[in-house]
Amino acid sequence: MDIPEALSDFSFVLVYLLAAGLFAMGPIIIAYLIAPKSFGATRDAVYECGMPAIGSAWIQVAVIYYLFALLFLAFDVDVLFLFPVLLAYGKGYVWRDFVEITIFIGILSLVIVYAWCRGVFSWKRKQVHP
Amino acid sequence: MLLDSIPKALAPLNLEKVDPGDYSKTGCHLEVAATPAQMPAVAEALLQEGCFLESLTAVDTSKAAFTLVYHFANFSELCRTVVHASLAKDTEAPTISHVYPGANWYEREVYDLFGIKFAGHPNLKRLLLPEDATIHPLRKEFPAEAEVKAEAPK
Amino acid sequence: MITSGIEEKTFVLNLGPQHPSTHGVLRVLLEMDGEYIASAEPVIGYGHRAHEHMAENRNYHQFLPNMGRVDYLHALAFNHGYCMAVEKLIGVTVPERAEFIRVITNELNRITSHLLWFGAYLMDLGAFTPFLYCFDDREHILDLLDRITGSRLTYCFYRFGGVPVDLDEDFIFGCRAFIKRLRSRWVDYHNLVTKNVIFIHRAKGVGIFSKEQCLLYGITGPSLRGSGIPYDIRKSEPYSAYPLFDFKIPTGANGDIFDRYLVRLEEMEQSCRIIEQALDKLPNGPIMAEKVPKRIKPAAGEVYQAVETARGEFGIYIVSQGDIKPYRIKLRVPSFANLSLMVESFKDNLVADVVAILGSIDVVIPEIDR
Amino acid sequence: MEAKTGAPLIHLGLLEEALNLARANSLWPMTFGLACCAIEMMAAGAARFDLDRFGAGVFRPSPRQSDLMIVAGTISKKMAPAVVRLYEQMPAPKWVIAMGNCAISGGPFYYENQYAIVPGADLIIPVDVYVPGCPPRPEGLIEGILKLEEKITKRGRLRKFRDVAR
Repeated sequence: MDIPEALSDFSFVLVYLLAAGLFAMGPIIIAYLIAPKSFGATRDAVYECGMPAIGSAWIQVAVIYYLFALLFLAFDVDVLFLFPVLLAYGKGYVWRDFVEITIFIGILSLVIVYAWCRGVFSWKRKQVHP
Repeated sequence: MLLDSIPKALAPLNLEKVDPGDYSKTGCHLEVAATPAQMPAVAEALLQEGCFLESLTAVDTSKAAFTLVYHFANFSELCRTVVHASLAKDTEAPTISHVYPGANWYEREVYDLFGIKFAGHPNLKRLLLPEDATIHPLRKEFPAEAEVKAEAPK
Repeated sequence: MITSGIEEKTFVLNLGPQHPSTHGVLRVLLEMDGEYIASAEPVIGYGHRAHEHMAENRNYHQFLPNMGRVDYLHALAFNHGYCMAVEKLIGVTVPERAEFIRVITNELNRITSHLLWFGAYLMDLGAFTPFLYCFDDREHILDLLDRITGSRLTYCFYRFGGVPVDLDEDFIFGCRAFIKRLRSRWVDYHNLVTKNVIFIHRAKGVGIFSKEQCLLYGITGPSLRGSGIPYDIRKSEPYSAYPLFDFKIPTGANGDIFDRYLVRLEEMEQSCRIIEQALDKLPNGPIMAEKVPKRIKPAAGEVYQAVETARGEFGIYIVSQGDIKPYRIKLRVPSFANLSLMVESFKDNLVADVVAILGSIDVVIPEIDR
Repeated sequence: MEAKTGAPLIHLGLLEEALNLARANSLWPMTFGLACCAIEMMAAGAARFDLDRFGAGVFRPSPRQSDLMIVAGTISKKMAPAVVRLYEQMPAPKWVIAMGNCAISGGPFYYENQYAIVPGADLIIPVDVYVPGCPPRPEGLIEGILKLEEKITKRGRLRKFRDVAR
């Protein structure tokens, strides 16, 4: 039975995924095969300056780190939207595309301006003067 | 002049000996002999005079006694006082770390190397040797005390 | 505000023995909440090599090489202190030319120590280039000192009663050329670092030592002079040939990292001045005292000799009971007292500042652990 | 002290030789200065003696990214567990250079009643090359690294210079 036209296109996607997977896993597999193994009691332990780590790192961390994570997320998604723009850039009206991207990125960078004014980026030193 | 204001300050404590030393031979201007119990008072008096604790150490002088040696000097004026306090073995000496916080580590080191305990010390633990060490190396009877073979730690 | 029983937890971090910014094997247990330090406890002893125990079963000559290995950055000052203490015990006076040679080599060694601190400290703060600049200068001094002492780092050059090797013309010419070259480098150092905005923001107003803290903890050396107290053993308790030279004691205004940095740079300049004056007024004459006893057997007694090293006051306290071996030697090392202030000065600082403050007091770990 | 590195699963002679040539010429030492020898190691890494000529100048602070541990200084008994831990946390293939007399045999600090130091790094970790000296001059450390390269590639790099001199 022949594969319907629409489905055969998906074979390319399959091959593409397989190649990507191999490309990623390849070095790991090769390294596993040809690299010498190192073994020792504390080989997999956390490296902390040669000392066993004290307590666990999964604790209540200060909230300011959460703000940094949000800022990163905003710009990560922003890059996602730029990919399609990349393909269509410069085909038609170059100036129009340029203005649109600057507006898009400008609005997003308002986040940083706001965070800067609210002092998220300045680490206040608790001045201790005896 | 510190040379006479320090003896005046130490007079009320009626210490054993407070007399000028021979600087060219021993490097100290004032030599004081006191008992360990009087040490916090001596430290307090010298702090009022503006002296800083230069060094605090112990000497295993005889079978029966250690000698605690304190050196005090002054930033603005050249006057070094050395205080000797002989301490019978296995007795405790009072700490002076509440007067001079710098003495905290000195006393921990003396405890670590000599085994002299300091009463009232905030956290008297070993400073230089590993926590599980059992020896006090600078005591004169040290090598016989624990047969130490310089081999890899098990 | 719902707290639902989540109490504020702190995170314990090892600024451990193997860490690029601890200049050796110092471990600091940092208890942190977020970026701020709740409490810091330095743990030392990883470099303990039992110098004082070795002193008790060696005679006076055999303990001399140890002195170069206690503080290997300014080894000649430790040699100087030990030799002067023993000379006081056995009553030997050193001829004048030997004193001059001791001062010249001592000051050269102080410059190498400050140069190395300059390179290593700025590498802690993230700048790699000054490290290469200062090691280049340092190699010139090491060539000079290598010519007459024979070693590059752990010097064992002074003897009881004088100096074994005399300076020759090449050394004096090399010294003058080196000082001229080093003076031309100050412009680079100041442009490269002192006017660097990042360094200024990381150094100004951080890690302030107040005068009371310095008095209570017994801080000495550039760390103390950064807080404005001009206490320098070469001036306040003149020894060797230092009274014959005039040099300034640089002090800082408010005791932060920037002041300590400037004090050390200025001290290098003062050391150059001392060396120049010593080279100009170098008297000729013997370099070794006539009758130095072959076997050192000092009378019973004790001596305390203080000497100014690059990190502060090194005091050596020798108790002798008339034996050829010292009964007890106590080495009062400057970094031991300087580091004990860290427990108090790290509190409520950022983690990045901990590295900056630790580097600014220029610690050498085997010197602390002895 | 037996080396704690297992042989690879697939062992191809030619491939091993090529890999060893690459490994030998890009040794990444771990900054692990214990005492005086650390200063001479820094001098070897600086401008005049320049370890980078042999590809060994990239000093990595963490053992995870380094394949050469230069034990530069005295190993005190308090530090010994940390040295062993750091060695085990280094990925294979890894090598150790014992720099200075203290790392070789306790050096000037070894005597009858020494209570504080481990006399020699080879009591706790396997050592490949010993560089004597107290401290060894930077040229000595560079010769040690060339000797290590010879040991890795089993081909004479140092010997070539020596033959020329003879």
